[in-house]
Formats: sequence, C-alpha cells, structure tokens
Amino acid sequence: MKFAILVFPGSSCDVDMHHAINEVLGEKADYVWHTEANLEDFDAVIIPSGSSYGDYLRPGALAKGSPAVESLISFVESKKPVLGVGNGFQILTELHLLPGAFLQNKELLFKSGNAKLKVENADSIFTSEYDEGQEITIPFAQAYGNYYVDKTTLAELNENGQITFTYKDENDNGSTEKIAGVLNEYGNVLGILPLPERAIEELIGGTDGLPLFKSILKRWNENNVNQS
Amino acid sequence: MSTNHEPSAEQIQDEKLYRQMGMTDEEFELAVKSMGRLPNYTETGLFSALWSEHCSYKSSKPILKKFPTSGERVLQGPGEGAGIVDIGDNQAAVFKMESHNSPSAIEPFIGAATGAGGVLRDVFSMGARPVALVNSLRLGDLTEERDRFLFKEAVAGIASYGNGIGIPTIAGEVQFDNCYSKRPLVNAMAVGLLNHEDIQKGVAAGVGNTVMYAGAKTGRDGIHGATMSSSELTVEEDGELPVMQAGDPFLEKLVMDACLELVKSDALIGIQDMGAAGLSSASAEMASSAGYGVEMNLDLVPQREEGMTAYEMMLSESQERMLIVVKKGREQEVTDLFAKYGVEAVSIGKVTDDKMLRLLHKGEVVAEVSADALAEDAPVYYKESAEPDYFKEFQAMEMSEPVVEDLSETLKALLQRPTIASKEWVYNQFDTHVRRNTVVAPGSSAGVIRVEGTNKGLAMTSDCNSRYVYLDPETGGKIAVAEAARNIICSGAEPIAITDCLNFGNPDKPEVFWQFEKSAAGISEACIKLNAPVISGNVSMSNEVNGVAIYPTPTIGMVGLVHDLSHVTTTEFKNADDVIYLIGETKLDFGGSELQQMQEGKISGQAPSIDLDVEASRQKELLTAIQNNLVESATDLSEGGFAVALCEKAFGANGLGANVTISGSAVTALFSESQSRYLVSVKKENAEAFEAAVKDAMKVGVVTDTDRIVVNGEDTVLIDGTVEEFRSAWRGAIQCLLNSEA
Amino acid sequence: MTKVNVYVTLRESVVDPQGIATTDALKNMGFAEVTSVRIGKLIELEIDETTTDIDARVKEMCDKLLINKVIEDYRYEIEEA
Amino acid sequence: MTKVNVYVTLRESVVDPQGIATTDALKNMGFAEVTSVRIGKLIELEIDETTTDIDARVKEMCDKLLINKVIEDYRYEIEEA
Ligand SMILES: Nc1ncnc2c1ncn2[C@@H]1O[C@H](COP(=O)(O)OP(=O)(O)O)[C@@H](O)[C@H]1O
Ligand SMILES: [Mg+2]
Repeated sequence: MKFAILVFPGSSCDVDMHHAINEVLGEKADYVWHTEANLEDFDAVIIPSGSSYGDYLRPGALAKGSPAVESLISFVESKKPVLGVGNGFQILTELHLLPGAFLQNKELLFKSGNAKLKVENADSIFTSEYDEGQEITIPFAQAYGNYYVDKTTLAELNENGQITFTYKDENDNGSTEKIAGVLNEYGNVLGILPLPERAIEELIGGTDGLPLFKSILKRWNENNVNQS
Repeated sequence: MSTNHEPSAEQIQDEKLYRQMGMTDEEFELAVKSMGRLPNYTETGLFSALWSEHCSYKSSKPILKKFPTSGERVLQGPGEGAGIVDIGDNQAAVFKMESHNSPSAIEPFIGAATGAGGVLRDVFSMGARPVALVNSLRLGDLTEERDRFLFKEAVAGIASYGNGIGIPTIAGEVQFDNCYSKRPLVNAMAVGLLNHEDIQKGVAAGVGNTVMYAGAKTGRDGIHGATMSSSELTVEEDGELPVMQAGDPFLEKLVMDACLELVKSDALIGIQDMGAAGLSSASAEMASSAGYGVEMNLDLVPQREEGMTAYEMMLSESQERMLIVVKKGREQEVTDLFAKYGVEAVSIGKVTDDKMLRLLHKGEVVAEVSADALAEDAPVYYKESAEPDYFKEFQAMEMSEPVVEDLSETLKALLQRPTIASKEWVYNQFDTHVRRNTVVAPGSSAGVIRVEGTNKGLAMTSDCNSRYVYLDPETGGKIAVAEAARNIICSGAEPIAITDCLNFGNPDKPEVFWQFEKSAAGISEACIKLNAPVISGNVSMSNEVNGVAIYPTPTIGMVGLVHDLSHVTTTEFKNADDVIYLIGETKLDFGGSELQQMQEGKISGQAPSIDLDVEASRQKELLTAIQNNLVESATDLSEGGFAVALCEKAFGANGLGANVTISGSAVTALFSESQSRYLVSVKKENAEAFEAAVKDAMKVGVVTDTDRIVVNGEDTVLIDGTVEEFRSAWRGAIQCLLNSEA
Repeated sequence: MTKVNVYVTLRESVVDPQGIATTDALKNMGFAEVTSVRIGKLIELEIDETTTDIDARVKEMCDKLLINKVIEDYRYEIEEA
Repeated sequence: MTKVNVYVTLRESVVDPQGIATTDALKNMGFAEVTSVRIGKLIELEIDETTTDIDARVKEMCDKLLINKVIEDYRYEIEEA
C-alpha cells in the first residue's frame, strides 16, 4: 500500500510517520512536499503533526495558502483514506474537511504526555483493529488541543458515529465531549489529536497506536482482494 | 564617510562616545593603534561588539585555557560553533550550551526562546542535525510576582521554540534561590548528530569565493546585544527600551533543513550563524579563522526596515540568519536550494586576500578593519583575584547536625521545596518525544535519545549546585561535573564530554574573579579524573542586580554514550522484593544543603567534600554493573539526600514502596548531602554478583508492593507513610507556588 | 498604502479561557471593577492603494483565511493613510 | 457596563513572524495587493460603569498586566454601552 506523507513547511513529525509506515507497518510511504502535491498515485494520504507554518494565525490555518490544498480536496473526494494527526487534524478542520475547530488548551499552556483514550467506534477504516470501548494510551503534544464543535454539529457527529476516540482521563484540553478523534461524514477522513505514530514501538511509547495503521492496511487489502 | 547624523571619528574620541558602547579608554586607544587612525562610528561599533566580553572572552580567556579540551574522542574542541565528539561507526555527537540571561531578564519569553534558537544554530552550522534540547534555569524562589512571571515565561519561551521547530527537550534542571531574584539564568543546550565527513567550520577561505547571507531579513533589533550581555542590569530601566530580537522557530526549521542539505554540497566552503554581534562577528571570525579577508556590500543585505545604517546592519542581532561562503560560480545553486525551503539566500560579498573586513554601503567604503584585530586581538585581561572573607569564615565553621523534630514532616517539606519538587509543570510543556527517538524523557537522572538507525544512545543532563560553588568554588566545581557524570552513569551511559555555561557576577570584583578561577580549576580536575573533556561552552559575566552577584553558577552540560540501549536504566523501582542498596559513605554534610537553607533561610559552612578518585572508581564499578544488567534502577543522591532519593524511586513506580533500615544518626542518614552516593535496586538473584562488582554497596532494604515508604532506625520506625502522601506534596508544589498570590 | 484593521473576536458561544484567566488575574491585582475580559485579535493589513473594491477583497481574505467562522466573528475598518 | 477596547500591537522594530507568514499565505492565495500584515491583540474589557476615572484605571491595567512594554504598544477606546 502506498502512503503519501503530505509535508507542509514547519511540519516536524513527518519523520515519525515515515518510520511508522515504512519500518513498522512495512508498507511504502513517500514524503510529498506541499508544492509538488500530486496525490493521485497514492492509496492513502497522511498529514503529519508538527507546527506547520509555525502554527501562526491559527494552527493549521496557513496551510490554506498551499498549492497542495486542491489535490488534497480531490483526494478526499475520491473516497480514499486521509489521516490527519495533531496539527494534521487542525489543518483538516481549517480546510473544512472535518467539522469543528481548535482553541487553546484550557490551561493555556502547551502540554505533552500520555493520554488514555477510549475507542468509541471500531467500525471505521481507521479503527477496525481496535475493539469498541477499548482503552488505549497514546502520546500527545499540543498547545491548541481544545476541540470545539457547536451543539448541532455535535448531535450529528453522535448520530453518525463520527466520534472515534474520546479522552478517558483529564488530558482532554477542554475538548467538547472529550473528543479526541472524529471522522468526516463519509468516513474516509480521520482527524486524531494525540499521536498514534509515537506509540508503535515497545521501547518508545508502547504499541497502542499500531492497530490504527493496521486498520487502514486491512481495509485496503480487503478492497483489493474484492476487486481482483 | 557616512551620510547619516553619526558622530565623526574625532567626536567619538573627544567626547569619549565609545564609552556608551561599552569600550574603555584603554580599549579605544588599542583600537586606534591597531588601525593606525581614528575609527569611524561603524568601525568603533565593530570593535565594541567584537571586543565585548560576550564575544571576546577577554576576562575569561586565561582561565578557560586551563580546561582539558582533548581526548581520544574529541574531533573539535572549543572555538567553533559547537564541539564534536566521536561516538564510533563514523558518527559524532555535536553539542554546546549557551546563556541567554540578560535578554531573559528583560523579556523572558523572547530571551529564552532565542536562547534555544541560537544554540540550535550553533549545532546545525557544524553540519549536525540537532536531536535534542536541554535547558538549565535558575530563578528566585517564587515568592515574588516578578520571579513567578520570569519562570513561567522562560519555560514557555523555551517550549515555543523547541516545540515549534520540532526538536525534543529531553532533560534539564531548575533551581530556585533568591540570589537569582529578577536576574534569572537561562542556559540552553543543543545536541546534534553527524557523520564525520559532514563536519563544517566557520571559515571564509579562497580568494574570490562568495559570501552569502541566508535567512531572516535584518532589522534594528537587538543592536548591541553582545555588549548588553556583558554588563550589569539596573533594575529600573528608564528611558528607551532596547528592541528585543524576537525568534521565529518556523523560519529556523526551514533554515535548518536547508543548511543540512547544503552541508552535503561541495559548493560549501564555510558556514556560521549570526549570533551575538550578528554580521560583525560572523564575518570577522570567519575571515580571521581562515586567514583571509571579507568584503561585503551592505546594500545587498536583506533589510526588514528602511534606512538602516551600516552600523545598525552590522550590529543587529536579528535571529535566524546564517553567513555562508560558497565556491565562486555556485551561488545560484545555493540560492535555489534555499528557495526550495522558502528561505532567502543572496550574495553579499566576497573573500579577499588582504585580511581586512571591508564594508561598502551606498557606493562608499564605510569600514575597513583588520579581521584579526577584531576577532583575535581583543585585549586579554588578567583580572585580580582575591579570596573573599566569607570563605575563610565558612571554612572555619564547625558543622553540627541540624535539629529536626518531625522527620516525616521535614521530609515532606523538603519534597515541596521547588528545587526538589517535581518539574512536571515544566517539562509537560515541552514536546519530549517528537522525531521518535526519545528513550528516556525528563523525569529520570538523564534524558536518553536513540542514535537513529543504531542500538546506541546518547544520554544528557545539566547540573550545578551553585550553593556548594558559593561556599567553596573549587569543591563546588568538582561536584557539578561529578553530579552530571553520576546522572549519566545512572542512565547506563559512559560520560564522553561536557559543555558548560559559566554564569558569574562582575569579574572586576576580585572576589567574583576568585570564584571563577577556583571553580574552573575544580571543573578541570574533575573533567580529567572522570575522562570528560570540555568541548564547548560559554561565559556569562556580570549577572548582578544592584551590585549583588548571583551565586557562582558554572552549569555543566554532559553527554554520555549508551553503548547498547539494553543498558538504559531509570530512577524508579521496577519489581517488589528487589534489594535496595546504598552506595557510598554518609557523613555530616549540611553546608549548602537544602535542609540548611530551609531551616535557616541562608547557607553557611563547608560544602560537602568530594574525593575524585573514589568518585571515579565508584562510577566505573556502577556503570559496569549496569552494563552487565545487574541493576534494575539507579539514582544518585543529591539535594535532600537519602530520604528524597528513596521517595523519588517510589514515585514513578506504580504501586511499589520501600522498607529500609538505616544506621547512625537519623537526621544525617536521611538528609545529609554527602557526595558520590547512589541508591539502586537489584534483583535478588543478582545480589551476590552486584555486591562483588560494587564494593561500597550496603544493603539497606527491599522494594515492597505495599505502596508505603518505611524507614526504620536502629530501634524505632523513623518514617512511615503512603507513597501517595509524599508524592502529592512533591508533585503539586510548583503549581501551588505559582498559584499563590504575592 | 491603505490600512485596514480587522478585529477578530471569539464567537459569544465559545468559552474564552484566556479571557477568564485574565479577568481573574486583574481581580486579584485589585481591579475589582472588571467584570469580563475577552481576548481577540487585531490584524493590521496594508493594502496597495490602487486596489479597487477594497471591501470585497477584505471580506474575501477574512472568509478564506483570516477568520475561522466556526469560532470567530469579525469586523473591520478602513483607515486612510 | 462600560466597554473598553484595548488594541495591542507589536512595537515597530519587533519582528512579527506571524504577520510575515500570513502575508505570504495571502499572496499565495491570490491577494497580491496585501503588502504587510501585522498581528496584534484586541482586549475587550467590561468595566463596572460606576468606576470613576476609567482612563487611569485602564492605563494601570495595561501597565501592570495587559501589555508587555518591552515588545508591545497599545491604545484604547472607551465605548458607551
Ligand atoms: N527545565 C527542565 N527541562 C527539562 N527537564 C527538566 C527540567 N528541569 C528538570 N527536568 C527533569 O526533571 C528531572 C529531575 O531533575 P533534577 O531534580 O535536576 O534531577 P537530578 O537531581 O537527577 O539532577 C530530570 O529528569 C530532569 O531532566
Ligand atoms: Mg540535579
């Protein structure tokens, strides 16, 4: 399976993601610099974390000025999977490819650590290798991790099962309903604020993030088997 | 020469205007002599900046010369942007520590942020990819609002830069004492990795080669930062505020990535960051160290503001700028390379053979000074040194054991002292794991980062107990190095080299200079004994407020090599029933201790003594035991002594506690700060082998699964409480102090 | 050069933790008369004065980039230079 | 309730990386007419209307907490509610 890691200026977790896909998942990931974003040949797109554009104006906002936006939008429309983690999630909300927006953490400080998450929906492209209700530990590192959606949208998210992960512990940064990860309506775009690519090795951060990547691969394999 | 309303050369001399730039009469005379004529305004500015203490080390040089700087691993000692040590397999570790004390006292967020940014540039300008950041902070004890503000903002500033550029902060220290009130120390250290063939230097060589400028545009910010850093602060600064040089981690990330690509190109001759004294020092130093000259046309310098003078451009300390020398004819390639990252890189001059720094502006030569005169020939001062009276007094004092009524309550009070309390509030603001190689994050003895693609690691720490250094600079200097080494050893690494940041008061005071000289001697001796040469460093003088000097604070940043990641060891207990050992002898050492400060509100007496031979052999034994997988957990004993270390080992270990028995006087056994001691836990089945390997180890108890900390005396229970009651005191203390109102 | 000031505020329904913290801090410092603080942004734009239909352009900039409507409101003022 | 708007801007010589990056983004999006963006703060205060000498009080708040004089300038406006 071929992954594109869409790199914006300032993204720093691109290497983490590259390692996760190539070394740990054993699939192929290429860095795609935002100015040369031709995404058509890829099977999935990942927008990594790290402060793209310095998190200036609003985290994720300045990516809107990038030439990559158009091809990203068509990729989403093609219904292939798109994963945004951390800052990648913020970019997806700024582009309105995912609902909601991000505010400063309620403690007003950058915060890093390990978050305990609950898997709310184990049926999606991104979560089938988890069990519903499973508790996992995933590292996080954010200053604007306070996810906001209004009441109407929240009701829709709940109704459509778009909420995939919630915080189990106090590290929710103030997020609405403790949301840590959401899908778009169709289900092919996932944003998750904590960083699953930092939990793929026993030595560093544990392995609770691995099933997320395996889920993507599994669905892809299924589809390809069906097609052939 | 200059069309602006700048004073003439004669005016500068007659009205002694050079004094405002921080030059003495003698120094100005020297400059005139070296030029053979009166320097104009721009030229005077060049001299004042390059001959400032910050750039020239004019007061500290004679002392720094005595540091041991060579060793079988050293590839680059002091003198370049950062030092380099071999770590095998054609790889090397590159590191450096920098002070940003003065800017941080004025604007702590920006000061701390640009401190981290500057030291990162020092590392990547050597051709190394930065892999970790470390910081060392000293603040007042948080009872005053200003100190709380300085603390919060300095931490946020470091966080903003490190997190923004995406380099993990994996270790550091914060100590609190009112000698730093309103005069914080902010020292930042960066560690990088490179392959031997990628080593770069700051040289402007090869006549006709092109001098290029890359990065942020130059503004009027930070003009005279170098001279400011070399003088005392007056508390109430009226009049014009200096313009702070704000940092831009986003731009630095792009500059860094571009430079690391450039390093692979054979077009590159030399590269250096524009740090203190900006374009002046970068150009003069690069020319001087290569034995060439540099001519620059300042009209070509990218400028952020209109109407900048030559003086302003040369002395600006705008951040995120690099000076690069490339082979003639390859300029476009370099411009294109930077453009890919969205960074501006333009040609601004050329290398010449006349050893002069020549500046053109608006069609005129506005400065022409010998590069060597600026970079090499700064005056060197052999400052007067005098043993202060306090030292004699303290040395003569008899040490008596402090009186402690309630051992448990005293332990809790110690755990709440901000210097001892958990620093989670600090390091939770740092991205500690970005770029996926952090094996040990802050919270243990040292941070450990995996060396990409290998099974090796680098351990790093920064340490300095300045109370000991104040009481006895030589001993305190030794202890700073030894403590750093203990932290490295406890993590399973072999110390390989140090960097330092020597923070002192005004060196014109003989007592301050004596502290400097003595502590440097102590550091040297310890570095030799512990086989950790000094490969880079920084001096920050005149850290005083209202004429009172801070405690002498020679911060040591040490890096160790983990030969195999399976050696990595951390502080916390691992399994119930493991045997707990105390290594080393406990004596009556309360001079400068946390208990003394807490009880008396001041320190006095003799610093703990240290025997470097014992220190060295014990380190070797313990490291070997760790490398032979005989040790489950290890920590050194520092502030607060045995009792605090025992607690810390239980705090991180889910549900485990300890039951130990100590002998001798309880207060000394629990709280003395005797040196060269460790607490370790060992599996029962390894106990015998461990005892054979580490000769000064005494079995003191066992790890329990009872969630209690129990310390027994010879015939009574001295301390018995739940881990949680001690932990909550320790964990919440800093947040609690920050919430308190003045 | 035409100067445009864009004033960005958090939408009323959105909690402003920074504003709350600032209110508390002011109160603690003795400014009991402060009942509420909200913190927004002031974006100062300099626009080529030959631009026609500045209003439309500024609105477009706000909609497309400067403002996130999910959480923010704005107004602007055009200053003559 | 009296409303006071405090406008906080970066001092002129202080570099504003946010503003620079935002200018670039606007340009990339086709807003070529934008020559400069600087980003400051808008602080909206609500103050008990019985307060006497509002001016002095606002200035004091700015000096003591709201403004960082080393890098920022400010002005304010008192609105009647
Ligand atoms: N400013 C800081 N930045 C990062 N880590 C820090 C900082 N201050 C303290 N720490 C971490 O907290 C832990 C405890 O620090 P300290 O008490 O100084 O340890 P030690 O006594 O072993 O030297 C260490 O892991 C240290 O790296
Ligand atoms: Mg220490």
